[in-house]
Amino acid sequence: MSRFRVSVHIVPRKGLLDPQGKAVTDALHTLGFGDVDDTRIGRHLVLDVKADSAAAAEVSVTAMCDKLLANPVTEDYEIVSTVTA
Amino acid sequence: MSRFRVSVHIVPRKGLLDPQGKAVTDALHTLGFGDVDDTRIGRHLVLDVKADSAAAAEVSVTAMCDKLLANPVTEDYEIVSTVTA
Amino acid sequence: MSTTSSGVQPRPGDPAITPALVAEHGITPFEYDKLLGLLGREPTFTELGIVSALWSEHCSYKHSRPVLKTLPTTAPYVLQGPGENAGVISVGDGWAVAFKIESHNHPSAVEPYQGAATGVGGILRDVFTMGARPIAMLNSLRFGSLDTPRVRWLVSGVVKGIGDYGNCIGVPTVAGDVMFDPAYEGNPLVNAMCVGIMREEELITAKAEGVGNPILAVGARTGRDGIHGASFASEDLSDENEAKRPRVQVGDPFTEKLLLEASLELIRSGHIVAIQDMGAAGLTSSSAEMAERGDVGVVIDVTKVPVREEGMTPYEILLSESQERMLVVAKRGHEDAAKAILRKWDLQAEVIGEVIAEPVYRVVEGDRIVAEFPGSRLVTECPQYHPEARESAVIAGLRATDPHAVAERSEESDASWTLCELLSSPTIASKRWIYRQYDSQVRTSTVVGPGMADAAVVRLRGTNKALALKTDCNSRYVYLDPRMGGRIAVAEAARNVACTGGRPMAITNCLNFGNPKKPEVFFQFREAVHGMGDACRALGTPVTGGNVSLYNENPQGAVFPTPTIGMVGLIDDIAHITRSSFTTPGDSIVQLGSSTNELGASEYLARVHGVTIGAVPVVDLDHEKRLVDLLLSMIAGGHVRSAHDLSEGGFAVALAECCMGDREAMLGASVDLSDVTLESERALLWGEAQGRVLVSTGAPDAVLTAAAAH
Amino acid sequence: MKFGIVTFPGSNCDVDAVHAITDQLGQTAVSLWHRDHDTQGCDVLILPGGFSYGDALRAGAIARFSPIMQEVVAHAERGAPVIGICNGFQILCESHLLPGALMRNAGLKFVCDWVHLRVEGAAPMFLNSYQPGQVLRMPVAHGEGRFVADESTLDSLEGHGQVVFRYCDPAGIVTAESNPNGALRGIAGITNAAGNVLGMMPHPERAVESLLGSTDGLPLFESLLARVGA
Ligand SMILES: Nc1ncnc2c1ncn2[C@@H]1O[C@H](COP(=O)(O)OP(=O)(O)O)[C@@H](O)[C@H]1O
Ligand SMILES: [Mg+2]
Repeated sequence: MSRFRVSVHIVPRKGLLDPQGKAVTDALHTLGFGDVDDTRIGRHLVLDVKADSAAAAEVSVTAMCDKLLANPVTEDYEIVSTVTA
Repeated sequence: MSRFRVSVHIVPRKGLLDPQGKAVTDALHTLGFGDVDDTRIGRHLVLDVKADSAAAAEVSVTAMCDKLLANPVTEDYEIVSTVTA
Repeated sequence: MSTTSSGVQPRPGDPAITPALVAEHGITPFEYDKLLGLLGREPTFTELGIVSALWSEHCSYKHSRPVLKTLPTTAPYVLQGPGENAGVISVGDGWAVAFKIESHNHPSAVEPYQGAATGVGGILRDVFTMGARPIAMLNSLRFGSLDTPRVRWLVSGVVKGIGDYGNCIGVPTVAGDVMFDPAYEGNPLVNAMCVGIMREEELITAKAEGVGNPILAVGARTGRDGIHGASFASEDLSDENEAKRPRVQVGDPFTEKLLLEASLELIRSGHIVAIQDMGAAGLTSSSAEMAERGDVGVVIDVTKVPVREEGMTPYEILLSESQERMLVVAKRGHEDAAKAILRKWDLQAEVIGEVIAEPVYRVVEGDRIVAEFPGSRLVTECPQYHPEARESAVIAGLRATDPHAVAERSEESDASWTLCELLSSPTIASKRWIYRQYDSQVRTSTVVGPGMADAAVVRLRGTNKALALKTDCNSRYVYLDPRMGGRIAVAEAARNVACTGGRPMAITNCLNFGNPKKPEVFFQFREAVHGMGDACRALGTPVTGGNVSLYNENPQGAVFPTPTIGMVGLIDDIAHITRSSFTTPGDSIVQLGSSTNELGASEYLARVHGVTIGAVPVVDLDHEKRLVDLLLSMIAGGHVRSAHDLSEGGFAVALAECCMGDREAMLGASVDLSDVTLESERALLWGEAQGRVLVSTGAPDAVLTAAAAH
Repeated sequence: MKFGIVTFPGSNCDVDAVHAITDQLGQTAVSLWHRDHDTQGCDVLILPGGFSYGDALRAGAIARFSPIMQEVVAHAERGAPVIGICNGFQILCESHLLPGALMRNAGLKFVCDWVHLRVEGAAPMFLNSYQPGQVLRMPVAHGEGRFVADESTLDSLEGHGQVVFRYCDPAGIVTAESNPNGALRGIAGITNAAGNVLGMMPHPERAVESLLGSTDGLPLFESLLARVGA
């Protein structure tokens, strides 16, 4: 088994209110960054996982996202990279 | 001006206690994902910015990070991608 | 904006009205016929959406209203009874208290964090739209067994949701109650209560008035979230609901805090005539109800409503349940002054409609009329049902089962084993792990916070008075005997309030039941409400409002019938505030009220023997009234150092709680029960006979004399 | 003496601070609006608790940029007293008037409870009316109260007597169990090097009336009266 580092993005689902993103956008405007149209604030997770292959590591992380890491009702997730650790 | 989507990672500075990452690792173990060695949790921000070029968008987002988005005492940030939106 | 009727036109692209579409909207063929009669034509898609929301159980009370009408609602000090956003009572010196309880059971079952948070947000808005400043929150929670991971996930999400919302907005969460039982496995109950204060003259109602007055949408933008939440809360929870997830709404307590401050400032400013939360069924129900109360017409232009997403249809805008929004009727010519107040709080306000003389409820999209109903008949002529009621033979059988026939377990020969077993029951054990996550002290008026007494005590700044507040309901009693259980729920809440030195004044209630179309469920509903009414009349505590949540069931069955009582009591002098734990070594311990052989429906049977059986303890309402009076007179006389009512776990558990309640100063107790002769020692220790209170006193003779006189 | 209490959008302990100053201390308190620049001649500025901007991003991160903060900085630079309580402490750290940062509680949960604090350090402006080593009882109510800073900053804070309150048990002993949030070295409150800017997570304004369970917060404000001269 090798060790893989899997990187995941979890973001608030489109269409749902993102109060934090809204507050930050407003603050950026006040600070003079008027060119920001939208800010979405999600989480970035880096997991170190033992697995037989990169593909197996991703299967495992997908299951973790479905079960625990992401809220299926309010969030979308995406595995963005998998590298050997 | 075009519209760019800039993606930023903001992660807790190494060496600081990350209780949330530890709690998630423990919870994954309880759920049967014993092969997870470590979890680090940061923020993932997606900003939609109007700018003349991708480079200009990144300059602008860097300024936002320095000023507001990241706390230099506890966090590091990195712009991970910039695409036209 | 078009204010005259030129005929309703369906929008291009609207689906055709078919029987299947009507059914999908939860409208029965009988109801559809009624609608056709009301309109004199086929409804548009938009109108179908509106009707499905307004005629949902949640908005229309179509199964419950006739029974609710039997509750007592008046007292000289009631300023506002049921029918408004919240009930209001006078507490003297020109001060009034607004309060209400509401459920968010269905949303919390699907997404516990947001479900509970938005429940708190909604009930807060109900109180501050009356003109009152919220000063306290309570929560009443019911979950399945804590042994399953799913329930633990629900509990932690719900508690965090309640905490994050209340903590952020800065209203202390001061009391509540929690019960765990497998009956709630698939259907948790999340009831939140809010209490606010105002000067009597600041009371404002949600009545649209004054032809030509502008109607404003205030606060958050309208998005696609929670569309049809109201009809969602009117169906059984099934796996299909998993697919309905996008209906979930997201709470934003920060915006709510701004909305709270801005609304109170608006109300005091004199620029507005009415204000109402856009709660369940959003813009639709808020505007229709305001028009109905004011007996006027309204016209709303959906193109003027600030939206969060592009391309929203009138249907979506009208039915969205985006949170933190208000509907305001301003005085004509004052809209800019009103907007200025909102801008100060970084809030948006747009004129979206107008009060009109013509008695119609009209929705336009620019020049096109997309919905129009004659007058307020949509609200007043909603269907009403008188379902069949029949007691379940199974439950009657459980009630008839003799609890004394349940054999003792061998471990029970050591009563301290049984005591530990009961004290470690999650329903009885300290809820500190929950309420430590709630800011119970913000506003610096919480004299008695969670865990310190039978009810919370919040002082009324600027007076010598305080409020005593508690939610309660032992639903196991209601399940086994709904009439008796309904009575006990009120009596226990009153006892809890009186133990702190408060005179029970009035209640709000949240009726959490299963599917009313099942005769067994409707029987529970009717009997429990009648039981509540009996107790309210006997104790002089009118009902000033409440909320009904039906369809709390899944294929495995319905929840225990749970009529949660939210009681408000008044303490005339803060010097009389009394806590539940023993304070002084050497004090005498006196039990007011008598122990009996009753053992049925007890936590002991449930926890130690895993059964819910037997006759529910009999509550003598006349005795309860005298007990309340006795407590208040003894407390006012300065004879009582602590008072705690006997409830789940009976005498032995109550005694242990009195010893351990103050974590920083625990005491012991020694009691001699040899004079008490009961057939059943189990009933003596663990039975839940009603009308009992443990007091500690330095003047036992005075207490005994006073007790004999009552 | 005149106290100015700043209201940011989302502040919710501002009113409590006003009551503490006026009703219990008998001094003058005025509300200062975050968008204003006028501190109305106040002697002491208080940044109250609450959830300014809903704690978006990090507690205090956005409030730090409110217009009034320029005046707070100027006030501090003049050597005049500034107190940040709870969210106010977070704002002071974010604006670099105080070192370090306040992170999510180690237990990951919001904590509302009574804690004990040991008085130490050398900040007479705020501590004059306490005894060194005195043990206080005060409420905490926060979700992001874990004070962190790098080792050298912590050493320097301690070396210069800038650590003024530490979580302890009722006997005054600093233990892990008595620390509600995992703050490094049990730190509950610090001052700046000049000793005129105080930040603390516990709520002294909630501990000014025996009716509510403690009066241990009163001497903090009384120290200011004695010092600045009412
Ligand atoms: N969900 C909750 N939120 C806040 N306080 C709670 C909650 N549940 C219980 N409490 C508090 O814990 C204490 C014990 O509650 P409970 O067991 O219902 O009391 P009793 O049995 O005396 O009626 C009370 O002070 C109550 O307000
Ligand atoms: Mg109880």
